Amino acid sequence: MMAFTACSNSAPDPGVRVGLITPGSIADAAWNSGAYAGLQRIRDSLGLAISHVEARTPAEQDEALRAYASQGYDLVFAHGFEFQGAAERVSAQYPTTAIVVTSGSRTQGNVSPLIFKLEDASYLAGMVAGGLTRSGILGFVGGIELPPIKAAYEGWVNGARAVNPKIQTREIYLNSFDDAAAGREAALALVRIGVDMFHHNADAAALGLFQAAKESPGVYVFGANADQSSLAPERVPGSAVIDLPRALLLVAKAVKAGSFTPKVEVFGLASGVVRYEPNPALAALVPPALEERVRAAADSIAAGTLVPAARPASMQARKREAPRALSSALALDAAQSHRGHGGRRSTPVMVASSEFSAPLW
Amino acid sequence: MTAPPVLALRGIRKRFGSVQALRGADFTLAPRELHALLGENGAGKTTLMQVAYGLVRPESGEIAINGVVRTIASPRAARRLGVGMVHQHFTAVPALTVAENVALAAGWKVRQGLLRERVREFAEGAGLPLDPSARAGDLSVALLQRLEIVKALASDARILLLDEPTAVLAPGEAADLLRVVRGFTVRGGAAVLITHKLDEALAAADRVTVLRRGAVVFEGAVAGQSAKSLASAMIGDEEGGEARRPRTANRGRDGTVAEVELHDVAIRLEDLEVPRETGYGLAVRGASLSIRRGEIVGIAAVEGNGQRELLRAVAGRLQPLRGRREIAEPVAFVPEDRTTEGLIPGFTLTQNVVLGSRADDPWIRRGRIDWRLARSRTAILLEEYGVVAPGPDTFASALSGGNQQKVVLARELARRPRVVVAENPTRGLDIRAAEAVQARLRGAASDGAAVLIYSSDLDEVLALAHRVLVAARGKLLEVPADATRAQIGQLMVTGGR
Amino acid sequence: MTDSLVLLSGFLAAAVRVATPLLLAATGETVTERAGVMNLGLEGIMLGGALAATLGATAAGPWAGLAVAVLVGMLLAALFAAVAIGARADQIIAGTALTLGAVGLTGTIYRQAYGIGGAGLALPTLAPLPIPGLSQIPLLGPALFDQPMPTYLALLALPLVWWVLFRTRTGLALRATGEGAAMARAAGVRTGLVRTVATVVGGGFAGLAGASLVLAQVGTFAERMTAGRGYVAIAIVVLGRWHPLGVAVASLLFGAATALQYVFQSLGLDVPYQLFLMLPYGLTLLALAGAVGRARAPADLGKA
Amino acid sequence: MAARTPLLAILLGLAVLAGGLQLAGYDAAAALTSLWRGAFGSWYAFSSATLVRAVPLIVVGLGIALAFRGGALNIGAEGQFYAGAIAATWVGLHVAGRPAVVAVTAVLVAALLAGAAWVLVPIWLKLRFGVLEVISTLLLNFVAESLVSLVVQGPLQEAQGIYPQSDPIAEVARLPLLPGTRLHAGLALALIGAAALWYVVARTLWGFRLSAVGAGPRAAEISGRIDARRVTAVALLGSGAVAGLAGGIEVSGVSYALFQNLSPGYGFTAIAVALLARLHPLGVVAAGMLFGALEAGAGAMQREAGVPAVTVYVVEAVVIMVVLLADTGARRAVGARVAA
Repeated sequence: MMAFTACSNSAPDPGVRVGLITPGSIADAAWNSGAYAGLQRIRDSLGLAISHVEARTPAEQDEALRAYASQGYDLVFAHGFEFQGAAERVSAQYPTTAIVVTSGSRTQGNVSPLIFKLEDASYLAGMVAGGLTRSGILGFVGGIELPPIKAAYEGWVNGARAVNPKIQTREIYLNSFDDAAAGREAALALVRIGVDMFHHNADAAALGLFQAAKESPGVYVFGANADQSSLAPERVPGSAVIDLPRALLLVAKAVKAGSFTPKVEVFGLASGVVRYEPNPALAALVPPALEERVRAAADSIAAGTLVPAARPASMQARKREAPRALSSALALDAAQSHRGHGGRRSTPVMVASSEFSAPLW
Repeated sequence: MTAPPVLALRGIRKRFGSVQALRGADFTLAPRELHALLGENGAGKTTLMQVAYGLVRPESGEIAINGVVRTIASPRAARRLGVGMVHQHFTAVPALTVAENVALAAGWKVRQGLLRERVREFAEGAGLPLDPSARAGDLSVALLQRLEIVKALASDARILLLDEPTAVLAPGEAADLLRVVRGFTVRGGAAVLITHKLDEALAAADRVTVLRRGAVVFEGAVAGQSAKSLASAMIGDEEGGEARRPRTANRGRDGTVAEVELHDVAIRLEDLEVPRETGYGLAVRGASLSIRRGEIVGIAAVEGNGQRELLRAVAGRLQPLRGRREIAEPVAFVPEDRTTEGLIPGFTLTQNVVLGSRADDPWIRRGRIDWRLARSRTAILLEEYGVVAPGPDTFASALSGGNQQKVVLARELARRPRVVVAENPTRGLDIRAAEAVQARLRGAASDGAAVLIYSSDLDEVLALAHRVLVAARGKLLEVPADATRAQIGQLMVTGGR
Repeated sequence: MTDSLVLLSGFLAAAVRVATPLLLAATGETVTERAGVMNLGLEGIMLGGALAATLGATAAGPWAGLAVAVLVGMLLAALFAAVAIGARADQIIAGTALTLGAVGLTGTIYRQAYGIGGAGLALPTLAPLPIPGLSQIPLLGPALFDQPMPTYLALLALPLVWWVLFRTRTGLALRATGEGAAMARAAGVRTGLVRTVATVVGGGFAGLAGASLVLAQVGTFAERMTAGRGYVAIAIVVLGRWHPLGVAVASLLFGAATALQYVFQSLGLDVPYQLFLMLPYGLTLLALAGAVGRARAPADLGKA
Repeated sequence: MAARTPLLAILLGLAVLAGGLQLAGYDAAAALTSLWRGAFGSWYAFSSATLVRAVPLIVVGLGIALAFRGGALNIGAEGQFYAGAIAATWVGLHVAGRPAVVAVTAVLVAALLAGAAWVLVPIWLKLRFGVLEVISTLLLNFVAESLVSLVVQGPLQEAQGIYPQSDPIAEVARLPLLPGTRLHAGLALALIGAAALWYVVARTLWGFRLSAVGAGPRAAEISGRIDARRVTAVALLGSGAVAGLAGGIEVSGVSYALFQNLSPGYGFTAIAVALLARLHPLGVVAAGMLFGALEAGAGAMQREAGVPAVTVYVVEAVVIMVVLLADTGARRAVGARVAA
């Protein structure tokens, strides 16, 4: 209960210091709390000194990064894509601090992104949902239309279509990660038009979505970011999980060992950091045949033969002009995978490696 | 007389900051008595009555009601003891209806239909009929005054404290009101009448108490007193006898007027129509008027007959709908309400003088204000107009009403205006302050300004003006030079019909 | 045909659900503002009520949560009253400060009480209570008579507040205080007391509004979960012309606009969702301009 | 008196904080030490944390002081700030290759105009329909937030069309930094702005009329022959422009790009700043710095002592309340003398 009264003062090994900057409250039971749990694990299992700060605006984020860097922290987790620009500016000035931007975009100096392909897991969740749905309409509730969230949505849709090409999908964005009542209202609006399977990416605001599912017979929610089956055990068939603590710990270990080099770290299904976590309580719900297909898809994704959502090309669909700084190989991948998910289960796209070491875009 | 006084105040002392408002004042009110309380502004009359009504807590002294010593901590407590007060400033809530205002004061039950009927009956029974559904904010001043008294009577007041109730009434209305008060005492009540008008006190009251600087200087039966004797009690010996200029004597074309050049017209109105300030309907209907330089024209009217709008149209504060309006510049305007329209209480005196600034004022230089110059000019004005204030940096709110009015006049007249418009310029002022203000207005006229004034005190109009007009239902009526006071009062009420 | 009827009925029910916390807070603020006090701390009080409801319900069930929320709302409002009425300090600053403090306090206490795992959805909540018969009425039945208790409380409070304001001596004294405090004082009204009570009552309503978010809707607490509803409630009081009936209409209008926003988004139209998010606020502005622009605020509103 | 009160308030606020922290099981002494270090502990902390945070509070605070002085209750500075930020970003993306002076000026002027434009709707609603500006400006805050969200995912989205943020504005459009710090020239603008507003209010006829309308609208109209409606409208317009400018300064001096979460609620905190300063432009500078220091210190307190940042809101609230109480008490003491 008093878990967060952690202090840096008590750390036994003052040699290596790790900082975490979150863009929101660490009590959101999702994105930010996961990172904080990782930070605690770094202290507990590696014995490193830790520190955390919440920074909601670009100005605060810039300031927090500089504060850690100027105090000589060895590793700073900047928890969100929005830190990328500030991290690059700060790193130019303080090259000795390793700055890891979760969901970041590229390496530069000592800045490296940590990319979680949540869409890998969302794809599997989508397959289950596609198999379970009676109405054939799937719903998605997002906080703000951020790239990782958009990618997760695409994975979810593609997974469902892989099982049932006639699936329809609906999405609602709340413009808030706090407004749980809005999350519930959005969910209920979707339930009214027949949605019976939900996925989300709205952190604390999604709590309302779970509540709505609890109240609506026959409606199920697939959790996101963390294993959320405990929120509504009878209504959450599974969750698309990012094991943030594990990922953060991996990075910190490398830093402590001195083996850390800046590179794009991508965590997909293969890494075990991103995974689809079924809820054992509802295991009976999923027919064995479907379960088998899901398992096979998971293997293909882990092996790299199946791309759940085309990153990043699909995200550019709304943009008029052609992408400028995109490597041609990735553009090809994207184009092919896009074709591959129209419902026709055509040749899965080959991807060289699940762990990119070159800049993603 | 064996019955104890219904109200006895003994040795009341009260200090506001550095000012000793009451220094051991005594006052007794006998049963069935109408008792006039006289004194200059700041003498402590209102404060003394506020002590009796629980609005002001005295430092020392005691209050006895019907012979029993009481602590009156609030108006609520006062009303429980049968004390009601009619304030100088109206206390009806403008947004509420007449019925609601009465219920609020009297603690009556709020059942709309029943309440309206009850208030209607009560008001008629008291001889002060009112429309219970009207919003208090829409009532004329006379009706508001009436509402104040109905409120007090409805609260079962046995002791009525009236703070200058006739100040805003036409003569006929004032007489009506005093008759109602007399009726109240005849039915067993007792009333205190605070007033400036000595003849009113002499005519209406049984007994009189005079306060000067917070202490009682005279108390006794009205019988045997004269305006002169009361005035010397109020003012002290140094200026005895000059209580008020002899009324009506200098009205008309007396010597002073003849010396003024009468050919230069400074105000000319032709067939002017002015909307009501509220925006709906006409307040002034086809008014024509010329005023020459050096002439003082007084408007006599019952509240709400368009005189306010007429004056504001002349002063350029209100846009007429139709008609011709030729007014010489600059225009000085003395609005009726000093604290909301004439001055900004939270501003210093210097700032309030600058408030009326125009581009040609010496302290304005290309949009900049030279505060040092403004300040020194203000200091000179304060001196010149005899304003009692620590200095030009004093906040306007710290001044007494009379001194505030002098500041307004100083500001407005300093520009050597060719037209002066003044609404109720001496309302609420004591005799000396009123005289000073009137002298300034006369001075402005003899310096060549055309002066247009309105006063709800007919006596003041008669005392100041060379020529009197009556405003009734938006029309202007000429008053014959030989008209008597009673005839003018009649004209004000009937509008000549 | 019946399908669209079901959808419409669902939409109306959603409008009432969205409107409920707004209606509760705005009804309370109507009482407060009628007494001449503008409480910009409403947002903070709602947040406090929400957390209090969470703690109370965790400890002793939803009804206790409701009660604790009302108490905490009144307590926070009393704090505001002590500063803004007792000490006659500026109401706008005091309200801003209260909201600021409440955001900090609720965040701190919530993390102390539940850690980073949060309160979860284990909270006992208030399920909808369909009123037999009435809830079967087509269209309006589910909207008005198949709702959780706070909605009924809001609907019951409306005529009650109207009656108190316009048909009792207390209400008369309260309105007089808001329209002319000096005059009300002269009439023997203890205006300081009236304003304090009106503010505290308003705080109780705001606490209830916060509790309704937690207990009747979300089932848990989240930091900053009120998301500006307190401010919207103040706008609704103006839109409703400081009259309980008007406030009810305005709340429903806003609730309907918000519910419509979700409907539009769920249609999957190729329109940026942000345009829909603006809808309720744009409509409110239009309504202010059109129907109620010249509404007159209580004359002494906001004056110390 | 006037200077001592805020100091006492701060001390009391900190005492409340210390007590609360001790109760909650933190090391209060360590927390307060880091609070101090984070705000004033070093030149870097003061310049790069405290002052950088103070700039938007001061500029928005000046705008609010302008509006409130003229009798306009502008609660919509948050929205005007965003409007200014949008315009500044748009211009900042299109001025590459121009001289820096031209570019920065263009960016800031655009912000100014956008802020003013955002407040035109409330002005029009007020003059035409009598809609209270308190409500219309408040509602437009919500609209502005959605608008920012719209443009960072639409016309102003970064080139790749992925992130809900704009591309960085051109180098030439950025405000110069004080070497070795994050402090940008926006502070100079804030100080010049405060001095200018002070001059206007204290020395010019227009500024005097503004204050007159705020202090006594009836008297200003009747005795001052001032068109109070117009003055209030102009004050509101100017206030919107200044709040918009603050948005431009934030983009051009700190964030270099448009983000959805650019403001942590400057528009609301600045109300407290302006009112604590009693609407005095120079006081706004002091109050803005106080709040900047508190928030900067809060960051350090969280980093070094693990105290949640939200806790500092409580301190801010206590400081505001205490200053308010002391201030009101002082005014009442004067008032008692005045009444006599």
